[in-house]
Amino acid sequence: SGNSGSGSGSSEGDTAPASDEAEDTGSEGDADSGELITVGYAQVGAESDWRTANTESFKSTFIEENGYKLIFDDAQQKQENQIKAIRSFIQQEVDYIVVAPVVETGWETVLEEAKEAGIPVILSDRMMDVSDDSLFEAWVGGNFVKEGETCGDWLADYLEEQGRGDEEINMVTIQGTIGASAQVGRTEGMANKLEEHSNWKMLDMQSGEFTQAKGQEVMESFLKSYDDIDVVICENDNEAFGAIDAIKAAGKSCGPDGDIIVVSFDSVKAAFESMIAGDLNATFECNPLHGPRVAEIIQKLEAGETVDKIQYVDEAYFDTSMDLETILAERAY
Amino acid sequence: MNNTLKNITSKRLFLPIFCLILVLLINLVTRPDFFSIEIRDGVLYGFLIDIINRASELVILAVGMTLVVSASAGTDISVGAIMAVSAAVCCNVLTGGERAATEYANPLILGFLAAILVGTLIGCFNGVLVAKLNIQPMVATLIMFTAGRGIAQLITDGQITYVRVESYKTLGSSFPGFPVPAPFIVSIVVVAATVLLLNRTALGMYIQAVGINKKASGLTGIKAVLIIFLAYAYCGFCSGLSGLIASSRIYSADANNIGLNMELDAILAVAIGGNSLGGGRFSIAGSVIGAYTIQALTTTLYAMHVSSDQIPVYKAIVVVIIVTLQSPGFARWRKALAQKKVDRAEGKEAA
Amino acid sequence: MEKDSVLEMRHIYKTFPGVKALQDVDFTLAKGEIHALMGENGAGKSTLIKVLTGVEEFETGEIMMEDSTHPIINRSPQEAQKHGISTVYQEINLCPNLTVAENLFIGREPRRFGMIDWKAMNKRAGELLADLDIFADVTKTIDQYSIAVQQMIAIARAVDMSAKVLILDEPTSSLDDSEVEKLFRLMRRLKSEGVGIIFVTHFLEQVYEVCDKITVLRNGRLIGSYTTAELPRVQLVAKMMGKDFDDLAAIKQTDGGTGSYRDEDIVIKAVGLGRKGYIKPFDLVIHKGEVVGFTGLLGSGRSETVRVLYGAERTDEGELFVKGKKLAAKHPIHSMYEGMAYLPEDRKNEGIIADLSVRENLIIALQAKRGLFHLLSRKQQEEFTDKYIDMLQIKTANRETPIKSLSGGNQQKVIIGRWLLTNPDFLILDEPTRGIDVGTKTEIQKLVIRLAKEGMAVVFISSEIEEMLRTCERMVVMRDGSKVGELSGEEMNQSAIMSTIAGGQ
Amino acid sequence: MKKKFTLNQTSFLLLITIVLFFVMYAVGCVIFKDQGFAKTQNFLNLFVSNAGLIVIGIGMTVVMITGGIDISVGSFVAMGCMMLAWMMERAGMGAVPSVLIVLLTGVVFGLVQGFLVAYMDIQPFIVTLAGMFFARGMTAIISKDMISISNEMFMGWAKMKIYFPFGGHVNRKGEMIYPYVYPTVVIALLLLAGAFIMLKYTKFGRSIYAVGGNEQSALMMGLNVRRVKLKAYMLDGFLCGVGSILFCLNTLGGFVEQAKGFEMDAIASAVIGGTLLTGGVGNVIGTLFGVLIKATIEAFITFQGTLSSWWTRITIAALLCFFIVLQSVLAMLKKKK
Ligand SMILES: Nc1ncnc2c1ncn2[C@@H]1O[C@H](COP(=O)(O)OP(=O)(O)OP(=O)(O)O)[C@@H](O)[C@H]1O
Ligand SMILES: Nc1ncnc2c1ncn2[C@@H]1O[C@H](COP(=O)(O)OP(=O)(O)OP(=O)(O)O)[C@@H](O)[C@H]1O
Ligand SMILES: [Mg+2]
Ligand SMILES: [Mg+2]
Repeated sequence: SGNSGSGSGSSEGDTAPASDEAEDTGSEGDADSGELITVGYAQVGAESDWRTANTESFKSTFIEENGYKLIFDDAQQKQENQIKAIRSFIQQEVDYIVVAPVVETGWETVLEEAKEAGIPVILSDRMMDVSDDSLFEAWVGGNFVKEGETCGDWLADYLEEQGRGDEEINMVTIQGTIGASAQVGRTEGMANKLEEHSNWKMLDMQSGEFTQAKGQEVMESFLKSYDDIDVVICENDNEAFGAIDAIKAAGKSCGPDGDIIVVSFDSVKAAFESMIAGDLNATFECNPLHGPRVAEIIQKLEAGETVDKIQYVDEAYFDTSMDLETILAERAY
Repeated sequence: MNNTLKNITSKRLFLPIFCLILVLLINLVTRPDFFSIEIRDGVLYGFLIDIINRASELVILAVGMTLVVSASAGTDISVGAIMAVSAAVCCNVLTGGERAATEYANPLILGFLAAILVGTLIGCFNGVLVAKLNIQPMVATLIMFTAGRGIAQLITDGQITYVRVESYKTLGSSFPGFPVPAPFIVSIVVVAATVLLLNRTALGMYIQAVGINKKASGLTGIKAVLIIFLAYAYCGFCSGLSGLIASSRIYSADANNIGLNMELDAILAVAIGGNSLGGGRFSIAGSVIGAYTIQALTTTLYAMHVSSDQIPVYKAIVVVIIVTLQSPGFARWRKALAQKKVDRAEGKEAA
Repeated sequence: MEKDSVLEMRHIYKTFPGVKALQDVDFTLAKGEIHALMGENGAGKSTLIKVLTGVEEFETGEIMMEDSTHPIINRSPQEAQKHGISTVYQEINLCPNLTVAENLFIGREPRRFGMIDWKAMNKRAGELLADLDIFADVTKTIDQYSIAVQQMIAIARAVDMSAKVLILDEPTSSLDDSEVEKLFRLMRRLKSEGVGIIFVTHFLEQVYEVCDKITVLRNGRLIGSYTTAELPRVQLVAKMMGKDFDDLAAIKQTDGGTGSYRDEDIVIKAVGLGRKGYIKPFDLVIHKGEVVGFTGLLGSGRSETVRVLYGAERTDEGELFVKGKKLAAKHPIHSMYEGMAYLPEDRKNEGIIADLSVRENLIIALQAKRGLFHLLSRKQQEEFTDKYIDMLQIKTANRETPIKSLSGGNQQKVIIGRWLLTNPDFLILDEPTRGIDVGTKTEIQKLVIRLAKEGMAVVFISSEIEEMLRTCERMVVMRDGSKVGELSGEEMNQSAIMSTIAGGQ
Repeated sequence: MKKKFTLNQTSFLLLITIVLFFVMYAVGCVIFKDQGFAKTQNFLNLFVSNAGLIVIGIGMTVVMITGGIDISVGSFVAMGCMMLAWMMERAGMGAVPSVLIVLLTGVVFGLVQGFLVAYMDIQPFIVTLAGMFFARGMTAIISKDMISISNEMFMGWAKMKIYFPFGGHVNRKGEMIYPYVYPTVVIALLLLAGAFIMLKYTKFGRSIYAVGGNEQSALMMGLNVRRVKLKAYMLDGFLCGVGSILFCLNTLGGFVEQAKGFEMDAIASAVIGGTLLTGGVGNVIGTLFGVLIKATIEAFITFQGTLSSWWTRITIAALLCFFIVLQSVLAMLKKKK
């Protein structure tokens, strides 16, 4: 029951946390407790390492020391749960609602309910497809199409470097879960680049559902169907790990020194390890650290300033030519 | 006498085998090399090998599921979640709580034992709910279905845990110097051991008796509660084991995806094998054939380049055809048709 | 069709895998006639009824009804009902989850404004049952009543359908005399209204009491149709069995050595044993070699009492000693270890394990007693099975036939065999002869007496008092869940029993 | 003899469920008293967010009473939503014809499933599992991409609020807000009442119970068992159609992954409400409370607001477990007496 987490504004709730902060939060904290900004955060779930890092970034940003009280809700990948959560936030009269929508569709009515209650809404990760832009204040997220394009550009440079710029290049794509915005965006970005290179040929695309096991299964099937695959594009890192296993099992090799070029998206830590092991060529980042950006927006709104509607987070890429050990040591996820 | 028995069993399995062959034959049309098998890197390689390899987890699950279905006339929908938990436990033991490790923190065998133990324990939990508290199987196992992946994530801290040690991959690939995939060998061992256990002890008869008539078997001295409990515990054990194989394949524990939707395929395998989901009489061989049929279908569809989100449609159609072919309704219809033919022939003769 | 007949079946053939159940059977039922269908267990009586009512399909033959010009085929019981045939099947067919009233009226519920009128339905159900002197709460679900009550309700349902043909397949198998009397009154009334009734039973007295005609089947073949008055009993039995048989005189209780039992011979001793709300505490002693009967009215708690003895039902008071050792059975297996065996009265729900084979059904109790890891070898199993199939004359295609496809009587024999196989010291038989033909019935009675002679203690329950008088040395009389008396020796006769049952009232 | 008032096992189970729900809700009101758990609107939200589930739960209850099960409902909802979205957005059809087509599809879907179950004697679980695969795959075939609905009439229905004249409170902007529900709630409750009457007072309704209680007996008593089953699945299909429309009015779009696992919610609700998977026993009122109990458990989790994703799952399961075990233990105690 009413323990430190949920007991809003209860005085014990604030004295309970670590004693080393007791002196500096002691007086302020109590005063602050009335002014803590309550943020209701409706997260998709914990379906991947990326998502877990994403959640963690919010949880570590919206802490009481920073003047926030976070009400976290996990939707278990279900949109209806998220709608329920937003309705619940409205009843709890939070100050801000942050949503990482499961899908883009279907937010119209519930956002209007929030608007009626006078609660500003901020989006993270995915966009919402609503007719009226004023239903939310801002959006923070990555640009999947751009990630796909970056991948295409990197590939062009890399092939050029290897002197295969004009060769016929056969590719296959192990797609993400069909319909997921990461899948849609990355496929689209790559397709844009494909048009620019007439010597690139996309042999096949099949969904690996963002998992290692499925990625492996799909790659096994590709390898049996096509003898001369040059590039495998995996729409997330996990699929790449599976694909690499399948390639090895078929008696081929991959990575910078191998027969087949493997690239992937997301840049989780395991991808670095795979690159260090010489299996993966490159990985394109999808930055999950949205928390601080959202906090920034909230601070601006609190101060009455206007904010940009669309805010992309910074995203990089990593390949085997970099000092991966050092980068890996510094990475948060 | 023994011969007649053999006749009956072979008849019982005739349809499932027929369906499996039918599914395989589809490939002959589209892909003549489907049946070719070669040796690469000392391991067998080919579509058929893929099927028997990939179906292994499903085969093991189907064995456990068959017993549960038979004894309790219900299904265990938590098997997929148990797989995730067992994988998580194993990897966590082996990495010593780290998210990735390149050498074992604990002996390999300890990880395996812990995983199988946890699987069995969850099975026991389900067993207590169903057998002792009389909760309907699907609902009782719904609890672990819901909690399982949560527990797995709790163990792995919400992240994928990697065990990057070559020997860990053995179970999911092949035993050194052995051309047959390791998962296949494990699954065959499980099937054989189960069949032996059921036939060398009275367990097989007890399970069926309890599934057919719990009251009557209780009065003849069978401890129905214990038997049902054991069936669930065994199913948990099987799930734990297949969790290990699945984890070894990807040398990691992916709480979200290991064993995802496997419970449905396992139940389907049991049914396609000609077993009734209403409990009672069962055939392990049928379920095993069912499992291979499902994997053959999936592999076939992949090989035919059907997009993965549309695969379910074809799967549904094939499943309906298979179960219709085996259904009493279809048999009735066929009989009526044959009768009509006879009548017509007789009518002609008379004329 | 002959005039006056409501139903004619001609040249009916029906084969089950391995069994020619009906071969060229003819049957004619006249208006206002009660027609007995007789035959040994497995003769094909129920099958004939099932093909008539569309539960099973027949291969060839025709069925004619009174008002149809061409042959009819019933594809389902529903169609049979439409043709005016209403049936009580051998195995009771009621829906356990529905109330008594609904079971009586399902498919033809009284309605008001298109909606079921529950009030009217309950009222009519109450009247219907009162008419038959059945006292049951019509708003309770049917599973709360004993087999006998259920059987009466099934009869009430069929009778109320005002059909042209009423079929009763062994309706009296678990009824006692007074219920049977009620049923006969009813049958006579319907007969006078012109209803044709097919009546299947193994009780010869009943046949001679109400039936006008008798058709005899043997091994799926028609032996003949006779007018009751012209067919003496002995001949009827001979026709059924295909050989001469002296049906009743065969047994007589020989040495009724009441009181001659020694204390060391006590097998069962119950002290204040009871179950709150069901069975009031009672004391009981049963000796080695003794056959004790339990008698009482419908629902008097006979079955309940023996279940308590066996440990099938938890007891909450009193103590039970088996061979001097205190037994608090948590599960029937504990009683079995002490040498008990129990044949339940509800064959369908508590006896047979429907999909298992005859072999498995026979050996399962012995197997359970031996334990999980001591599986009887296949050879032993088959030997035992063959022995009992032979000994009890069980009619089955082979040992691997699922028990559910045996005829009712033969199923019962398998269950009896199951318990004999465990070689018990104390055998409880609750209505063991239910649905068993005359020939075998006497065999079973003889068997019981022989077993007792060999030192087994037996409890025997039957709704047929004569049968009990023939087999038992002592009778325990029950009323409303309490033991109200014990009779033995000279005092054990019909009228004494009746007056004890009636008690103070 | 004095007639005692005794509850039979089934109504006892229903009573337990209802009482437990109110106890649970009251507990929520006490624990989260500062956060507005006790607001009227919060209670109404249980209905608002679950109107579709209630309707589909009714259909599930009906087929479960016949001794069947329908695990295709989640996928069917996805297909229904996708069809609505596709017809209105891509094919430019009106809201009314689109809705009618979805209803018709539901009935046909039920007809096919019912035919396979009733006339081909295939096990319901397998038939509807195939139905589940089929509907999910069809959703992907209609459109791999998500489609957002913007049809004016449909949006009008979705946004139409029915306000209560009392129980309002002042929001942060100082406006008075009265509690409201959407028409979806009204439709769901009307269907619930209809189903209740149908099950209790019509011949068809009682036949459903008879078939589930003992199929063989029902047949021998002269019921047309096959037809009853077929009709039950058709009714279920129709309710799935309605359910998916109500669902769509809440989520306003279609995508492949929609309503995943919804069948488990429906089955769990029915079972918590006292319906037996073995057939013959069940009540739609129970199912309503089953839905409400599940919704309340979820509300607890949301109000609690500090659980991590995995703890959310574990907590939901633990509460579910607690509830189911309590129910079963109470029922067993009652039986012993
Ligand atoms: N469904 C079935 N499958 C196979 N054999 C069957 C089936 N039903 C009945 N039989 C066989 O048909 C024969 C006739 O059975 P039936 O039930 O008609 O006997 P009955 O005369 O009614 O006997 P009883 O007096 O024991 O009831 C028996 O040998 C029985 O084993
Ligand atoms: N006619 C009846 N009216 C009400 N309850 C009855 C009736 N018959 C049986 N019962 C119920 O059955 C219980 C005892 O049944 P039991 O089966 O032990 O009786 P029985 O003497 O074996 O009678 P039966 O001839 O029905 O086998 C009673 O406690 C009662 O609840
Ligand atoms: Mg018979
Ligand atoms: Mg009795």
